[in-house]
Amino acid sequence: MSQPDSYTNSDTYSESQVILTSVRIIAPFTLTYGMFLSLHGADTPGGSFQGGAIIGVTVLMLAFAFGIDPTRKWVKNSFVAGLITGGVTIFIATGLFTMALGGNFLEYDAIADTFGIAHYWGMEAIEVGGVALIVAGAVMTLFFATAAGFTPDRHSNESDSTYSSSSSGSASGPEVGRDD
Amino acid sequence: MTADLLNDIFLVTAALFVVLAIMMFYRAVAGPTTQDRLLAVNVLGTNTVVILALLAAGLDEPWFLDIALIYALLNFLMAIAISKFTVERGGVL
Amino acid sequence: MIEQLRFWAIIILLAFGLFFTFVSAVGVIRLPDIYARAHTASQTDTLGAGLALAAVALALGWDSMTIYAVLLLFFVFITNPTAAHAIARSAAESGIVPLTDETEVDVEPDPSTPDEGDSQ
Amino acid sequence: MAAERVLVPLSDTVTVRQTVGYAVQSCPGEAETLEFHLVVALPYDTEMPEGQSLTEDAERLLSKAESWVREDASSTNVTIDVTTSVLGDDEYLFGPRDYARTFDSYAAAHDIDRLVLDPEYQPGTTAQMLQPLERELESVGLAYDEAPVERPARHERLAGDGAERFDKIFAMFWISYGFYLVLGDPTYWFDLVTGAAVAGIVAVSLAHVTFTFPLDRIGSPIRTLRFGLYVPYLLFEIVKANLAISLVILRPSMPIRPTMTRVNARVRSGLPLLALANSITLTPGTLTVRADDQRLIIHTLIPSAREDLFEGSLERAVRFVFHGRTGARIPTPEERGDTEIIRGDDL
Repeated sequence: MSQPDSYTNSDTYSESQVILTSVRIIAPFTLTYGMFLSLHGADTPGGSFQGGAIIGVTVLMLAFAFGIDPTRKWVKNSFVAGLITGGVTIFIATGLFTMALGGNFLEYDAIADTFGIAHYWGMEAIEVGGVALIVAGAVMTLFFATAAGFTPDRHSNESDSTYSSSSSGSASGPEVGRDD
Repeated sequence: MTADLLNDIFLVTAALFVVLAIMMFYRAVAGPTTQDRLLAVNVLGTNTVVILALLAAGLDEPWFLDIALIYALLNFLMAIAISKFTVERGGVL
Repeated sequence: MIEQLRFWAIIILLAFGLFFTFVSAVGVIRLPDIYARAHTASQTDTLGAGLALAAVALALGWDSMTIYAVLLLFFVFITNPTAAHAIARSAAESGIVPLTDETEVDVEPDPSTPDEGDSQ
Repeated sequence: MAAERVLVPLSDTVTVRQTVGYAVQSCPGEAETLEFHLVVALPYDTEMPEGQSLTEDAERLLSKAESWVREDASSTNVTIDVTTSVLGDDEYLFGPRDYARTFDSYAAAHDIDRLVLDPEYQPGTTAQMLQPLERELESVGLAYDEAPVERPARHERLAGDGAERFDKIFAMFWISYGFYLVLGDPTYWFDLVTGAAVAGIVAVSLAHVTFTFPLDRIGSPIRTLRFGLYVPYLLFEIVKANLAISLVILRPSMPIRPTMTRVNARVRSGLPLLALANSITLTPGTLTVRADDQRLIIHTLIPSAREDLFEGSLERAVRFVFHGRTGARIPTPEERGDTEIIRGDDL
């Protein structure tokens, strides 16, 4: 993104070809790696919190290299909001599901007892669905909300309040998941 | 026998890398420009990645490599982000 | 025998890795300006890190985690020069004038005759 | 007004047909004769190994465009006069400024009234360049008219165009899937299933971000192989130069002679430029400060590194990777006169 006022040495600021290209090459690998970590969150330490962070960071990397506005066009706001609400929904649904089976909120043993499958799968659902999606969404929304804050009149207050409420809602989400 | 010795060697090397990383603090504090500091922090970050990898080998905790990889990614992101942000105070972002 | 060979290979890789990282640290502290410092930060440091990571990969042997060490090696080799380029470019964009021979001794530069030899 | 002279720079884009159509329709009705000057600006001079095929492509495009003009103008009753020419075949055009200057001198020589620009205009190089070109045209004072074609012009686009969708998604899918299985366990069913899902997501979302250039089904694997040959060579160069610079830095007197140099590299922007710029940066003693189009600004620390740079062995190696052995046989940058030592404050 070169804006009219960003002249240096009477020359237009243009994106560096080198940075653009290396980000282009790295991005698919980091995205794959982030998703890999999220999906294996239950059996490796660190797990989906980091996986979600890497997915978010991949988008940030593209945003830094290409400029915020093209990235914002590429990653629709609704997509990011959907990421977070989807994550929270999966999270709560898993919790309620275990309650429906007669356990406590997020008591995975209930799933294991009822269906005879490993304890692992409840954890998997939380890790993948809950934590990774929420963290990735939160990283992106926080970044885009902060970026939008530099020019206050670019976005309406309405979208800003959505950002803050969804990200504050997600802040408590991972905590619960990590305790188990 | 050699395995234990090798682990010790890795730990000693990691300690020496820590000393080299601490040397970077001089440049990070002294500056004089933002880019100098950024450079020092970037080198420090690379050293941290190496230290994590060496610890992974020395302590037999291979999952440290996971963290090293994430750290390397964040280090790269930081270098790009700040170096773009210093130009026109983010106007070109 | 193989074990012995591997042991010494790891020692040598670590020693060289340490040496190059040391050179990088010295360079970042001693060199006069940002552009010159970026040289050691991007190159000697990358090689030092690469050698140390190769030692780690060798020490882990045929383990699934070795892949991570190799990936880390590749990643460092792609990103470090790019980061150094980004920093040097940012320095150039913000108008930091590099210290060159011409500015140091303050003579008129003559592009047609590149000066040869050492300055010592 | 007796005659209207229109200059249309052409390049092989998806919107070139619409641009020509707009150029014909937008002419004011009172003109009796319309003179169309269709030009193709070549980024390389014809002596370069790839220059020959570029010239042939350019001539094919020009003859197609000429027939488009006649076809579009056949409904009107004005006299049509079409002139086609290839510009820049005797020089080496680097950036938007050079193109703007070329068009300006052409316009002055032929008394052009109007310049119609293709919003996707992309002469030979892979970089999107319309916006800088507009700025340069304004600075040389040449009036232009951007054709309002259906595809909106975005200036720094994240994703490439939709051409060859399948190839790109296919390639990206397998790269991502392979990487996933390397990370995980290829014999575990869970990894196989989730890997496919993940690779699908990555392919759909990032295929057009990563592959901005059209994939070549035969060329790309060969290039990958040649790149495999290039890596050991590069490693050897890195170690050799690292030892040299270590000696310089560790010596108490530290005999460095920093200089800024400008080298016009003859590689395409995009991947080849990244390979060259990063190789230069990785080889100690030289550091890429800027890489815009083909003009590299390189900071060198010691004289021997500068001489190596001017001999252009890395550039030849990169050209070998992307153009094969014949592409590697070019004169050194110093012989071409593409090198220049610049002052520090003249960035």
